[in-house]
Amino acid sequence: MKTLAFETPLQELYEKIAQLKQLSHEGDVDLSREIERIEARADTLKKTIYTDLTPAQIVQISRHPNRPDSSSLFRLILENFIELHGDRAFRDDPSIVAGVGFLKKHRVMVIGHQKGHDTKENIYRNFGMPHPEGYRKALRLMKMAEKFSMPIVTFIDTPGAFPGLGAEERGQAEAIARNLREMAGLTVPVITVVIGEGGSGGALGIGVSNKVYMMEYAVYSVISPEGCASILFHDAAKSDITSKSLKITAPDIVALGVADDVIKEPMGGAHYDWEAAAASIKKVVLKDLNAYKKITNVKKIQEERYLKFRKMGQFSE
Amino acid sequence: MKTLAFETPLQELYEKIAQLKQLSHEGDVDLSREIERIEARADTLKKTIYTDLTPAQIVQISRHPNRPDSSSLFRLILENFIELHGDRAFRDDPSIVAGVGFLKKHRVMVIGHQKGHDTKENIYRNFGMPHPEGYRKALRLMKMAEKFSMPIVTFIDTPGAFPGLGAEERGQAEAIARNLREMAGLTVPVITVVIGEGGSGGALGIGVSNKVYMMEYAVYSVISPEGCASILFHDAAKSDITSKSLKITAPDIVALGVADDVIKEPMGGAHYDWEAAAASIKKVVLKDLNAYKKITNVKKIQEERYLKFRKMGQFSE
Amino acid sequence: MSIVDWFAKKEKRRHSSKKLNIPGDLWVKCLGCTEVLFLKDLEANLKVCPRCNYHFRVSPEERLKFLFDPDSFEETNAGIGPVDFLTFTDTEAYADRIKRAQKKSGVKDAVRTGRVLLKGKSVNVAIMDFGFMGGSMGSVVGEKITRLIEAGVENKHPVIIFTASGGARMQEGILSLMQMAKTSAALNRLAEVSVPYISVVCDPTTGGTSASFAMLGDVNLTEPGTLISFAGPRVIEQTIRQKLPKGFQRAEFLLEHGMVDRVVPRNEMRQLLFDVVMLLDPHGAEI
Amino acid sequence: MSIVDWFAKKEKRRHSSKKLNIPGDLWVKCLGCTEVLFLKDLEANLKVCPRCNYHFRVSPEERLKFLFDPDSFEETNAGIGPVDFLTFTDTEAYADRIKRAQKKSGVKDAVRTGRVLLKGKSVNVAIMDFGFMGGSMGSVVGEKITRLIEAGVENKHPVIIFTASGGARMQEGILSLMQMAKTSAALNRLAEVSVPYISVVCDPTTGGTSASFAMLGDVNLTEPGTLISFAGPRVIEQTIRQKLPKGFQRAEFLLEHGMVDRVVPRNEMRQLLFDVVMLLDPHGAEI
Ligand SMILES: [Zn+2]
Ligand SMILES: [Zn+2]
Repeated sequence: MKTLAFETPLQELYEKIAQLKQLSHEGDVDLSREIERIEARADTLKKTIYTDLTPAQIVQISRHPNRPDSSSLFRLILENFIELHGDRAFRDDPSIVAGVGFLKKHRVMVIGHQKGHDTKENIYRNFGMPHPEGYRKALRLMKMAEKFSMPIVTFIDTPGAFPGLGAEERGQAEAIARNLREMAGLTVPVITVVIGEGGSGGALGIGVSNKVYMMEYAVYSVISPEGCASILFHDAAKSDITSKSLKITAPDIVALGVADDVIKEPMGGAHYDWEAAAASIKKVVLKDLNAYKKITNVKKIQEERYLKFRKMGQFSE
Repeated sequence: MKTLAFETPLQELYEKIAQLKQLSHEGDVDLSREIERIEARADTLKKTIYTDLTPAQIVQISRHPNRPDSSSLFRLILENFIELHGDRAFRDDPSIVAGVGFLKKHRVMVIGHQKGHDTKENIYRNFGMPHPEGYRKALRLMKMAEKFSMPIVTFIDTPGAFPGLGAEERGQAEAIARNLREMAGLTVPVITVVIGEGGSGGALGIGVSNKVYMMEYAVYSVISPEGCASILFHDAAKSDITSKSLKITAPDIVALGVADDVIKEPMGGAHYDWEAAAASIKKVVLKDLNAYKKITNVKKIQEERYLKFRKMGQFSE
Repeated sequence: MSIVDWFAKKEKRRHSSKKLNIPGDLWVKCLGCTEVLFLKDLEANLKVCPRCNYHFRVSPEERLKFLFDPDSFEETNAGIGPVDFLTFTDTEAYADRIKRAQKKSGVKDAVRTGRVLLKGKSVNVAIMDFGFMGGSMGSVVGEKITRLIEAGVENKHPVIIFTASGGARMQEGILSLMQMAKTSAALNRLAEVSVPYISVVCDPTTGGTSASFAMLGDVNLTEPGTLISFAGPRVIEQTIRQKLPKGFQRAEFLLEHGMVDRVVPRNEMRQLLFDVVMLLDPHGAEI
Repeated sequence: MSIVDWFAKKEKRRHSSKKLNIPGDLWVKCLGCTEVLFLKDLEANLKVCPRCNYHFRVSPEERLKFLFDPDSFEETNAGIGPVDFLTFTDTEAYADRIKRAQKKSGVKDAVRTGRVLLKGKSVNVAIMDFGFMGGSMGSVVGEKITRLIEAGVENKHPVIIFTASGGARMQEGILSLMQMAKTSAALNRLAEVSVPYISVVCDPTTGGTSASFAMLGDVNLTEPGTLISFAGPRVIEQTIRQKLPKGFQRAEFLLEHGMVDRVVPRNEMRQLLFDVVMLLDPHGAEI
């Protein structure tokens, strides 16, 4: 497992514990008290590290290669998950996964950005950066969900929409724009969880939703801290400054009225315990699904979503 | 002007007339009686030739390189014609032209296959054979017409949808199929004129309409006579047989219940007089537009179209 | 449309599981790997080669047996038959072709339709028969498919169509083309009442069938290796004057190009169809 | 979104018609062909180079003058101004940037909105101002555009928006991103009541503005040579590590790729806008 810089001291303790355990196993000696002691120290250290993270550190966690990905979370949260493919026009984009499944008794459509956990996977998934056809697949399936009265759950986890020749040729801007407009009009509820990296328009392209949740260590930003720093300071390395000033952490996003709530992660982050992270998400989403089940007037669902975004923005008048 | 084989005797007379005219002009002699005599002969011959055409000859006329094309007809029929472009996803397909204009006082959306009149134009227009993006442009604009309560007029003139790699990759079958389904549901009236070659699914892709008209020398067929002959006789040259047996001429198509009526062409065919052909089309379409203007219940328009195609087919039970 | 029928005919000969003349029992040679297989074993494996996973073409009866609840099929409109209304003749009269095909197959045309149970759930099903004149779509196929879809509009049960077709039946001229519009229009009505439509695109599906109901599923499924195209490979090779890349127009190619949702091995089809139908159907009871 | 702002800034400097220091009268050098042009002539020609057809960028005031009926503009929501709610500071505080831009331009933010007459027909119009902080979209732009669209929902007059923007205004953080959703949602409401929306995409339009209302016109128009992109050219060059093909992301490129309906020379824009609006508007009177 990849270790982030600020996790190193903790990782060292874990390695020590592993060594002692091996020793006590092989040498048939009782080191249990020593192990317990170090485990307690590790717990304390973990708490210390993870209760006072800088925004720049949170950005790192949000991008951790071992964070649970959309597809894995779908499988943990749903029964009978069936992935559906294709935009019916050009290509199936592997950087967005989608499908149907049962969340408890609810029939739901799920859609999420898909990153990989290693280089090979990441190349296949294009590092979670969709092309236009990814957004078009998402829209096709959202419309299908609407047709069959299925609530939609989306997971955001992308550095952004892909900036490349083919993507521009095939209308990256158009694809995202259309999703924004069409999502606004959906007659079924849409629930979004930013599970990792919420990067710009490429994130929002599946995020015009009735409910938006931030995972505890997820971020959501108009521009990557590095991109922002390279524009404003002509120095991408100054991203520690911009990651702070852009106000991109979960509490900030809630405070700004963009997200409804924060979903707690397992101590240290979702990458320490996928099942626990999935369970937390499932609980929150299920509660909403139960609540929306009672709303039979689709106008109310549309209206709620419209007003949510209508209010966003701060200005003087 | 290209001359079809069976037109040759007529063309010879026309050339003779031209020569005599030049002669009488240059030599200052009066050949007017001789000219009149030959002109009368030409008229008689023209009538003889064009009143007893074989289906194979009609196929040739329907494909005549000088037949009026969709775009030119739009300009002749409409005021303020504005061409609109693009499928908003991949490419603007020049083999389908579309736009808006006034037909008298009616705001209409017009869409048609577009052939060229010479090699260069034909290459640009892909000989009137659309790719999927052509059908998708058409659908986009039909939906726009529906949104703004504009009747739709389509002109069919294609050997068929293009059979190529890119077309297959981007879902030629899907694009046509979707148009068939979506056209069936349009809440605005659709009026179609087969102005030349009505080739197979590529023609039907813009032809699921309330009214279908055949130009006098247009054809409409499930397969080209040559294609059919090469399958059934392993000899494309036997297309004189299949052009007969497939029943593809205007009267046949009306008799089979697929077209509502035949629009007369100027003597010899539309290629002799574009303005006259356009005027005939305009008259027929205008009559329908006036009639549909009175129908405010869109269900009736949908129902009429559905039943029109629902009835097609002959079987025993 | 077009020349695909001709191609399809060739294909048909190539693909039909040729019985080997080995005394005592029936053996067949796999068309994927040339392995000689005991017919009973092959059938027990849903006509999928256990060695190379080659999916043999199967008849409507076999599909019913493989995928749906035993004896639950209630056929509808079996009495609709083709008519040679153009008195179309080429090397053989259409009327004679019809008779020959009917005699050989025991059915009246290239599709069977009806109600059937899928793991206890009632669905409307149509299964095309490539063995009957290359699965070509004339008035009968169009009418039966349309009636099935209209039944779905009425009874609100999901519609599942298994396609297998070389395209339109040119012996019925322009009216064969119009079956594309008729069936697609019916699907528009089905969509309006939110009844799920699953298209299972089977080998081969080309021309007018692919350019109408085959591609219009809310969910499009297909089997491994299935040929799916608008224009047939031969026509395209003539157009581009070079050989087509391997795998072009096959199921996996269409998945990559976003045209189908899944390529489903035959032994997973029953469960997957059931799951999809249960998940999409807003009219069905909850599990 | 992203680095386009930075790029846009550079572009801006390059594109602004630099006044030459020739005594007596004002001359400008064409950015298309380097011809030196007499400013008054250029303005009389709608700021299009008579020699090479280069379309100079123009201010909202100039557009109003060039395209709409004289003195018919009734501005709305001119009093809405930006707030530095994140107390965002980089090399300069956002609050100071705002002040400086306002002082220079005399307006409060990067868009002007209102009702105007187009050859006698009443329309709702918004014109973005690239000169104001690169036309970046923050809360003010988003709010004013949204209110304009909502006005269209109410008064049923067509909506025309001239975009010119480097993208979202990052100094307003996530709320600048959300303006994309807000404006697009408003367009969804406009579509529901069948009021035509014409997007006129002006040079340059990139990032969050192109990925929201700029691309959502029932009809998308643009001027020759206009840069239209999601990701800016520089970002893409960094991604692909090679120079971009000539004309990439320009108006004519987008036309070819099906993204805009027409590339319209500035001197034809007034008539074309009028025709389009008259043709599409189901709420307007017949001619
Ligand atoms: Zn095998
Ligand atoms: Zn110039």
